[in-house]
Amino acid sequence: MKYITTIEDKEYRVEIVDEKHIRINDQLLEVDLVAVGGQPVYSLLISGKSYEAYIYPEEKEWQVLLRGQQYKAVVEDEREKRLKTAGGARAESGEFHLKAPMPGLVVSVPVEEGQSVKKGQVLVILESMKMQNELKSPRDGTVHRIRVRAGESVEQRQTLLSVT
Amino acid sequence: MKYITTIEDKEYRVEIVDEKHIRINDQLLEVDLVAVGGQPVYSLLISGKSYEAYIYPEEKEWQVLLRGQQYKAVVEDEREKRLKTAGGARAESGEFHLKAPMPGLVVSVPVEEGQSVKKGQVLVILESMKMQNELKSPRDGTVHRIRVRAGESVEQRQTLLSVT
Amino acid sequence: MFKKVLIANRGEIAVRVIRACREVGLETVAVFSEADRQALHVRLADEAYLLGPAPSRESYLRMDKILEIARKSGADAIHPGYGFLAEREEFAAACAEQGITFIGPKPSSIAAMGDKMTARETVRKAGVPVVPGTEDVGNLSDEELLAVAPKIGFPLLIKATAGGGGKGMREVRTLEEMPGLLRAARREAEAAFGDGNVYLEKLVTGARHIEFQILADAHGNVIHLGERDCSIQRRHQKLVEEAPSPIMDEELRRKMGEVAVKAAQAVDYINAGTIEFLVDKDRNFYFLEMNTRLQVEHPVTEMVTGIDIVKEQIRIARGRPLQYKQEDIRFNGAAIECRINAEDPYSNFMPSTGRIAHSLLPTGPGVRVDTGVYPGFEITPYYDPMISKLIVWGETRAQAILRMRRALEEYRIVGVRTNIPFHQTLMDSHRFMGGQYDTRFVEERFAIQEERDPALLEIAAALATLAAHRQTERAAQFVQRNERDTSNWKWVGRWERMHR
Amino acid sequence: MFKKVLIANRGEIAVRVIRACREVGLETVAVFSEADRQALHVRLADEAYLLGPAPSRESYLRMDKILEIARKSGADAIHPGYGFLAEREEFAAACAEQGITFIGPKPSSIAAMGDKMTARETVRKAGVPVVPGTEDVGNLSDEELLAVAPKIGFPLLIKATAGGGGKGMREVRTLEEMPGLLRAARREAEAAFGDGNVYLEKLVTGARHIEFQILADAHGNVIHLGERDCSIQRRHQKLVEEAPSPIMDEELRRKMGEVAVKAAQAVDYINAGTIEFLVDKDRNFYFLEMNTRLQVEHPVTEMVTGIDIVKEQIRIARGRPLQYKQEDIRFNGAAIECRINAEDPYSNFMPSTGRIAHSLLPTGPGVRVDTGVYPGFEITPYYDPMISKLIVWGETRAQAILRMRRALEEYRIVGVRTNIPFHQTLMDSHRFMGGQYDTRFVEERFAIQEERDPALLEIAAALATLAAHRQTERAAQFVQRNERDTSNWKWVGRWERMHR
Repeated sequence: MKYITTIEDKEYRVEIVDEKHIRINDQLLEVDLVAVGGQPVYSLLISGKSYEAYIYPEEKEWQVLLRGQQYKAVVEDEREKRLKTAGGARAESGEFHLKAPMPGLVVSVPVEEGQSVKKGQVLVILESMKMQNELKSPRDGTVHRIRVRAGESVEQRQTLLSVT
Repeated sequence: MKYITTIEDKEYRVEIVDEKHIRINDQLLEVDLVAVGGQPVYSLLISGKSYEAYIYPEEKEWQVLLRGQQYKAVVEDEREKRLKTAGGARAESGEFHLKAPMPGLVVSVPVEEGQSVKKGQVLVILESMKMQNELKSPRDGTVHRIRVRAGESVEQRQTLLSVT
Repeated sequence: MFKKVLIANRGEIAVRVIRACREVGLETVAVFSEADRQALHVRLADEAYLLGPAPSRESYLRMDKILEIARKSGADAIHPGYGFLAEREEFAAACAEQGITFIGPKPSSIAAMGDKMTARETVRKAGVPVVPGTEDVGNLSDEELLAVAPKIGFPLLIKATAGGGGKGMREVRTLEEMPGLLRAARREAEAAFGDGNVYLEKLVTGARHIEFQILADAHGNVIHLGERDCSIQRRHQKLVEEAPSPIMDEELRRKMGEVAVKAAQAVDYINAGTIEFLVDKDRNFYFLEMNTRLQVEHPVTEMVTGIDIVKEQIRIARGRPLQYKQEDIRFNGAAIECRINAEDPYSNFMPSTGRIAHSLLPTGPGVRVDTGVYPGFEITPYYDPMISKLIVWGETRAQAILRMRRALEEYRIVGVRTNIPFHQTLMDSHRFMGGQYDTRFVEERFAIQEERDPALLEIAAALATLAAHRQTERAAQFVQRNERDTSNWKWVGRWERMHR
Repeated sequence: MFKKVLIANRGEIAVRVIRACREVGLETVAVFSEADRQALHVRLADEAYLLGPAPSRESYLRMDKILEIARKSGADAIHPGYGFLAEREEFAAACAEQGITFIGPKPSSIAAMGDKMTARETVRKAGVPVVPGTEDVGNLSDEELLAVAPKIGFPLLIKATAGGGGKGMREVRTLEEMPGLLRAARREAEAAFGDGNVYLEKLVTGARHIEFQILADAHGNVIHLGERDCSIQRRHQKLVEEAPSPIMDEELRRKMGEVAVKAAQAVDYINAGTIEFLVDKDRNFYFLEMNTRLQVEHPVTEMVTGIDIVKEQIRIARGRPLQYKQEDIRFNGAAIECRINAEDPYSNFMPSTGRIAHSLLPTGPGVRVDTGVYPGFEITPYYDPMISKLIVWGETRAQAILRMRRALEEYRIVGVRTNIPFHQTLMDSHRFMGGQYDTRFVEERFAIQEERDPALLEIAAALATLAAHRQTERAAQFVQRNERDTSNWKWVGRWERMHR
């Protein structure tokens, strides 16, 4: 099985050769992956080196927590990926829904509908765990459909507003 | 629901009154039982006192590990129990199968088939975890069908011999 | 002499207090909110009672309910921990009225130190140096403050009289920007404390935050257990504390210690408390405030002195004289504490909630973890994001740093994001290793390691691919194998998960 | 100077050594058997390599494989831990031949102390008191032993020359029973060590087992770190160790310490080692044997001296001089270690195997846990039943005992039986509290608490009934709800459980 795995804009060609071997970018490596104590925590021995990681899928990505650092990986079947690329590049735009990363109280919404925003601009201030947290825009765009008001309590993953 | 629960030859009448109340031997108590973190470890608040126990069924008994001590409880529906008692006392005899409590190596079998044994007499010596462990007869009886020999490796729960 | 202690708190500090009570033979009563039924302090206490819904003001801040539970359970003492009701004069007073021992200072001492302006004045009169600022007791109007500001000199700080946690605090660089900042500070203080009064203090730049641990008994004995350096802060929240301070010497410790004792005596202090100072580049020190309670970072002092501060609090509350004199206190080696918070250091330290799926505590020589969580426990958004304190001791400061690195590397917490990577980067930073930092260090001169090690990137790619591959392979096999996993406890466990 | 250390061991001691290596900046290589793929030492090391099948002689005792892995991984030092290859002269020699630093003594020192008769003679000549017994080197026949026995006096002990762990050991009360016991001892020694030679020692009754920790560098410096009292034993296995010994005073410590140093010097000792003594009721002491390796119970010495013994082993192996002189060594407070074994104290200490379903480590002030297991880990029957060491420190012995009680109460291990109830009963026993015990105490004068508290019996009844009731209620509801629990990780976790 051959995959193309993308982490932080870097592509890796990863081939699962058999139970105990993979090939990354043409280099053959011995691997041994086990789930520790039945948890989603994996112990990986790769050519003798020992690593431990928490791996779980989240939406279209795989989240990998390795040595304290969080990595997001997109794993695609090589054939599928080739077909998709042939069919045209993925649209980078589309609507972005800002969701509450945790339950909390909306302190303020310092933007208005129709307003242009820059990447990194604060869209919502949410209070949780006795802290005020700034939720920022992941890209340039226009604010669309604000669904919450200051003073309102929100649930985790509740959509707060959209950016198009 | 009313139960008769027997621990170490002591009988307790336990009535489950509702979600938050039980009656033990006519005393009404407030209870709150939760499984901790989805484990078979239970936190019990009983009239304010906090207890923690590991509870799991094993054959016909419930095993309760509470404050470092192990208790074996037989829980019977009150009605069933009454019917059974009416039908005559349970037979105390019958065949006892000595099973290996852990995997190990049989060091010796100091008894012979047909031999009379006393309660507490050593039937098999099993080596495991670098220790020699004496497996004893739980009651008086006669040794029957020895199924293992010195030098043999046995699996956990494998029957070693019987006492009738 | 009390026999049963109610702990009016939650989390790691409730567990810490339960431990001390148990070691001196006292029974313990926990209180908990609906969100904390499975919390560790409930599991470990002898008794536990529900306070109310998750929000603090409906549970851990309900004095009336807490006192009612004390009565009902027969608790004859209350330990407030830190936060919540620990510095509420009226709570200490209400305990006394009901004949319950409050394990802490007298209500009058709490009050005297609770109002920051009053505290400044009180200790100043006792000869304790304070940061230059508005010198009189009494609340000043904006005009008065604007008039006095140039005398103090810029930059300066606007601080809330009822203060704490950086709320209602503003830095002022020029007179021109001051009116707007005054309004903002008053508004924030009003919202946070119901009191919009503010005062001014000179901004001491390049300063270190150094505090002294005090023990004072009911017989007039007051001693200090040396200092803690708490300059590693972010948004006025302490993140790392260490003892001794890298800048300390015997002479300065003696001087500051004496002043700290004097400050405590000025409010007739009893029990454990902390005098916070700013120390400037020229080693001048200024009283900042007194915390009239047990401090989060008390373990670093315990590690270097060998004294169990919570047990001492209990002794003092029982009316016993201190068992140490100042000359008995010896400092041995170095200790560092990292506060482990459920927050994402890569997303502006956003709090993180969720169930802890797996964790592995660092242990071994010289390592202590104080925590209130465990695998399977759910971190909720209602309380402080601190989930544990990792404390290490070493023969020297260098050994302590190396040990902290080792412990941080071992520590696994899975299910919520934590600030462990922040601490790892800090322990590797040359300025921290050199002991050269001030209270602005984290915000101004420190960046968390963002650069990725290419070798680890490749490992992460391999891991994600292997996991994805397994999932694909298993998806088809899953249905028919579902039946196998029905041994009883797993089944019950699963049922619990479903019905929570 | 070596840079990468292979740890030729498993379990808690492998983890302990990894920690020390990491704190001094050394890379670590773990080795593991097929039963230990998920063991903690594999998880924590930088590299890990498979040795072979589960049985020790096919894995952890395979010198050839271990040396091959050292070569392959570039490890330039080997730490043997304790047990397995730690006291195999030929292993230390093989390391040296391959240019790998053996973190331990010279092969000749191991050999000299490995043969118990030779050891006796060597130290006796150096002026170290030994238990009266057969005095000459050389193996004696049964007739010779029977002839010399009355001169030594009864009761006496038959001991195996190759000895260890109580194997080939017999107590003799009269000359008449001696021939039969000699045969039995020789048979057992032959089976255990491939060497049926035995010698005689006077049986010292009412004795304590007290040992001295030695550190010796390659430059001729030898110091001791004080004593440990290890008299709490069962079947010659240590269960509890403490420092200082309750019977020790400055004078006796000085005398025994000097003799211990002399014994180490007699075999030209380098690295950490332990001299074991018997101390009789009249405080006479006798050399018993020397353990030429790190000891299981080394942490109690670490807790009272502040010295990290494993780091010192590494320093010594690197050729550095000791950083302490004898007069630098200070003893602070008291430390106790309980060995937590997977065995059932209610069933004659039968070993217990199985998966650890849940565990909660005691933490907080003064508590250290050294362990190689974690929740989800499977305890197999192949190795030693010790799963962790619980070590506490207190300002006084009384405080340490109280803290140990607290820690034992907090410690949860679910899935295997442990000897925690044994330790709890011991900590509550008046003789232990009074420090009045000898090596026979556990076997002769101690019984584990068997009596049930009626209140707890009723709680257990309530718990069993509630659990049974829930199971009955749920059985009917289960099938249709099965589908809900399909969030992805649970699903993967479940799959893993099914396919293990």
